[in-house]
Amino acid sequence: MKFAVVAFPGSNCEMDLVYAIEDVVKEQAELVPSTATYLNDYSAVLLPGGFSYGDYLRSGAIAQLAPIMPAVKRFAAAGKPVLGICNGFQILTEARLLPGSLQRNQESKFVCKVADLVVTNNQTLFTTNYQAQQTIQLPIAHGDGNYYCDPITLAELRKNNQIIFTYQNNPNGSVAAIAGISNRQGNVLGMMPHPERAVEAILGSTSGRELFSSLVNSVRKRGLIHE
Amino acid sequence: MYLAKIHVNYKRSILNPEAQAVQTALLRLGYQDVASVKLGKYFELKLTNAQSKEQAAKEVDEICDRLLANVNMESYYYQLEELVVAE
Amino acid sequence: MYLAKIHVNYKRSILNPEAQAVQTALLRLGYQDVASVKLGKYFELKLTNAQSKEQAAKEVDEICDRLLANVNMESYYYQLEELVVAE
Amino acid sequence: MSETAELTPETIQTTKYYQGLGLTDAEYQLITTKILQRLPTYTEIGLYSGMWSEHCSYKNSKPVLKKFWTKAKQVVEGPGEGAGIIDIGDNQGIVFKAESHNHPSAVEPFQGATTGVGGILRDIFSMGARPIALLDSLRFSEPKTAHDKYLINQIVAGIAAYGNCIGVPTVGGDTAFDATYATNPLVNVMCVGLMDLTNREKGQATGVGNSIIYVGAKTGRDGINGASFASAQFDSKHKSQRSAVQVGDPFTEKLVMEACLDVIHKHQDTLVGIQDMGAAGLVSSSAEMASKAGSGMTLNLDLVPQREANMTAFELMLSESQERMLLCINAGSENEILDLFTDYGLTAAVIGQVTTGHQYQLSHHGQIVADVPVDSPATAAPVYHREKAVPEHILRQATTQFSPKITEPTQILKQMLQQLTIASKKMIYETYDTQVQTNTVVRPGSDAAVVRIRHTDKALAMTTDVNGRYLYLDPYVGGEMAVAEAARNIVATGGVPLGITDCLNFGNPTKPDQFYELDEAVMGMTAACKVFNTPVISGNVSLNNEFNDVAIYPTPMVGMVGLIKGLNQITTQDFKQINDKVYVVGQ
Ligand SMILES: Nc1ncnc2c1ncn2[C@@H]1O[C@H](COP(=O)(O)OP(=O)(O)O)[C@@H](O)[C@H]1O
Repeated sequence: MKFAVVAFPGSNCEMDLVYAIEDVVKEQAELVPSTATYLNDYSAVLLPGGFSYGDYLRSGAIAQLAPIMPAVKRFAAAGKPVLGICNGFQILTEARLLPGSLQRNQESKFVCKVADLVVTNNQTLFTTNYQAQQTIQLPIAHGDGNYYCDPITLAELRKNNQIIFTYQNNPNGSVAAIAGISNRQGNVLGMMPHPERAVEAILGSTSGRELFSSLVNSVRKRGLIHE
Repeated sequence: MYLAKIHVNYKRSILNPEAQAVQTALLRLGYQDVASVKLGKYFELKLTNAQSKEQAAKEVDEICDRLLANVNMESYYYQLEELVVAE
Repeated sequence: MYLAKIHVNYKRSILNPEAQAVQTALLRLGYQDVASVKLGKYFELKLTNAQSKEQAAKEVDEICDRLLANVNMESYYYQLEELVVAE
Repeated sequence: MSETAELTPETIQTTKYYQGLGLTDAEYQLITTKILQRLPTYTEIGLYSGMWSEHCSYKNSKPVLKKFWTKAKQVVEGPGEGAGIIDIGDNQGIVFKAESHNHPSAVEPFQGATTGVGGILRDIFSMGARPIALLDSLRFSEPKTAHDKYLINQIVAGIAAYGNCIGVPTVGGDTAFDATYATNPLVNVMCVGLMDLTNREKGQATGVGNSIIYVGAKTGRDGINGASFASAQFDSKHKSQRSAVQVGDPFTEKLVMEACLDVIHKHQDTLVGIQDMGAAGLVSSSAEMASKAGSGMTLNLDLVPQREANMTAFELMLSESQERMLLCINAGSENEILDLFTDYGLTAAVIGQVTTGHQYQLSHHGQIVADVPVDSPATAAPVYHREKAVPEHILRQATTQFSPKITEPTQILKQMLQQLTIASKKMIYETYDTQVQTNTVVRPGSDAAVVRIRHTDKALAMTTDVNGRYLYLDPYVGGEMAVAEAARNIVATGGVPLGITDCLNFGNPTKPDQFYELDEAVMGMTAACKVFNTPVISGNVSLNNEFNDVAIYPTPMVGMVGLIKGLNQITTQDFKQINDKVYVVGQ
């Protein structure tokens, strides 16, 4: 299957995703510039980490207006998988494809370390290869990872099982220690941790592999594939 | 030509981590009497083409909604001033 | 009790990459008539103990110099409003 | 600035205006009597003041730098270009260099640090290499006063802000605390890049009629005369030095980097030379490119992209606005290159040509504002052989060894571990993205950092080291020890040392005792470099690290890179298993 990795000006994890998918997951990945307007040839769309447009104004605020975004929205509306990692998560919230927003970390500082996460929902396109409530280790690296939503939204997230990953030791002040959420339909996932940094033992952790393999399996099983 | 002076602030119910950090820093510096800190953004845009105040206002509203404010968490208000350009 | 409304802006000649990014984004979105964008910070502080406007002004100046503004690059101005607190 | 723009050559001479720009009477005379044989214009005196500053000309350190050992089998490019290159086999080279931003960081710590990172990155990618790692070597006072804390927090935040945004991992560094750095913190940043040796680029402008293209951020009045400022010493009286603030814009730099690498990789047939605009901005990049090639050059300053209105020629030439590059492109291919930059969302413009002859000519508003021999700004600066005298404190040194009486070893150990210089630097490195590019095998917290070379079985070990206190006591031995410590760190990680870069942070070279420290340190470093087979391939000099006449400890930061030949040879610091044996090796 073929993944689209959308590169915005200022993205900096797009090649890390391409390598993870091609070298480790052994599927195809293509870089798609944010000026493109068409995504129909792909089975999944990934928005990478980095500092799109310098993260000036608000993280993701300028990127959500890029020419590619209407295509990303159509792709998501068709029930096909969209994954935003770190800056990609910020872009998805600014684009209102996911509720809430990501604010400056509580300590006001960038934080880069390995975080213990709990897989709180292993029934999504992205998480079927994890055990329910499994603890995994994924690297985090962000300055604006403090997830915020109002209490009503939080209640809905809980009711609909939209909270997918939580931190064991909240590193940034996120509401309910949220590290990743999905949309109501479950086909759009945003997460601050970096699964693409955890696919090779030599780099410290392989917990990220299952996320990509879950995605590949789910896409194949549900016939969402575009070969 | 119009000058738009725009303030974008967090909505009241929402905690602003940056404002909080400023308040903590002020406390640490000994300014105990600072009872509250709000922190927002202030923009000045010059609009060259708007023909009327209404048109300028419409444009500023649109710009704020689309880009300058995240209306989930932020609200904005602005003043418009007509700038007379000497030829 | 006094309310200080403080604007902190970049001095002239100092590059403001953020304002520049906003202007470029607005251009791309088709707002060609936005001739310039300035972007600064806006603070509101409530001071509970200041006994007079002069005292409040002194405190605000100090706070701006020490924390809110980076005087190497930024300048500030503010208004002070006396708040009457109903008992 | 606008009044001074009117200064006539005669006024400059009679008021000795040049002194305020850092030129001495003798240097001014050299220009009037030998080089130009007339009085220089306002713009011309600006060119010389920038180019003849210590920062650009190395006029006080050249004789010392000559002592470095720079030639070894593995060296492809030694000191002289933007950065040095070492061959690591398989047609790959590594490029590395370090840069100091001490003075800017003392004045404006956040921006001083960001622009330090930005500058060293440009040095690396202008060579045709992709930056793969950053390291930072920091020296602070212990955080006692609010100002100490402010400096530390802002400098670290500045390094994080730039490196994290541009997506180059900050994988290591070193941090030490001592009162000697209280008003003069050291901010040294090293960058390592990886390249195909076929993509080697030079900062040169050859071929009459070829075009000079300006790329990147527009020019403003930031950091005018920053090079002379960086070379001057600080004191508490001269607050006016506070005007030289440049703001870093890592987003623009990311675009500039990707676009330049694109030109280097895919448009090699059109590209003649490329250089970053660092200290002394446009003048230094253009004059050096022309001088290296032995060509003439003319620039039309009206064509320089400008952020501010009414800039003078002096300001345009000496501005240190960040995120700018200068390219020399074959005549006829200009549009291909200009279009490429436009596609990246960047400003680019043809601002001049390579000419016949050997003059460097600038025009502004239809007038020639400078017309000087092309070599004179870049290479004609006088070279000073400074006097050397053993410092008082070394002469007075006690001959008996200090031997502490230790009654409670556990407690002493605990006290030592609490020393900030010894304690973990997690607070610092956890704010750096250490993993972006997904090649970091050993992250900060061990000895040297290790970055693997993707799609090979090789990895690079890298480290920065120096202990200023040792050099204060004996600059020669301390210099040797800095290199030796770096080598130990590389070896402890499984690497074979390949070469070093350095930042020579010293005091005032016109004072014999401080010059002694510089000269001895370099000789000590050289001796050690020969032993470890680590030639010096690049480096940077930061002199006049003095405040109110008191110098910092002599602190020549050493940045070393080593090659690990197989990924299974990487070793880390932590104990692995119970019952493993512990050995002490050495003396
Ligand atoms: N400023 C810094 N930036 C990044 N890493 C740092 C910094 N300072 C120290 N480190 C890291 O912390 C670890 C220990 O550093 P240091 O105490 O200087 O080491 P040592 O005493 O072993 O030479 C190293 O891995 C080093 O790279």
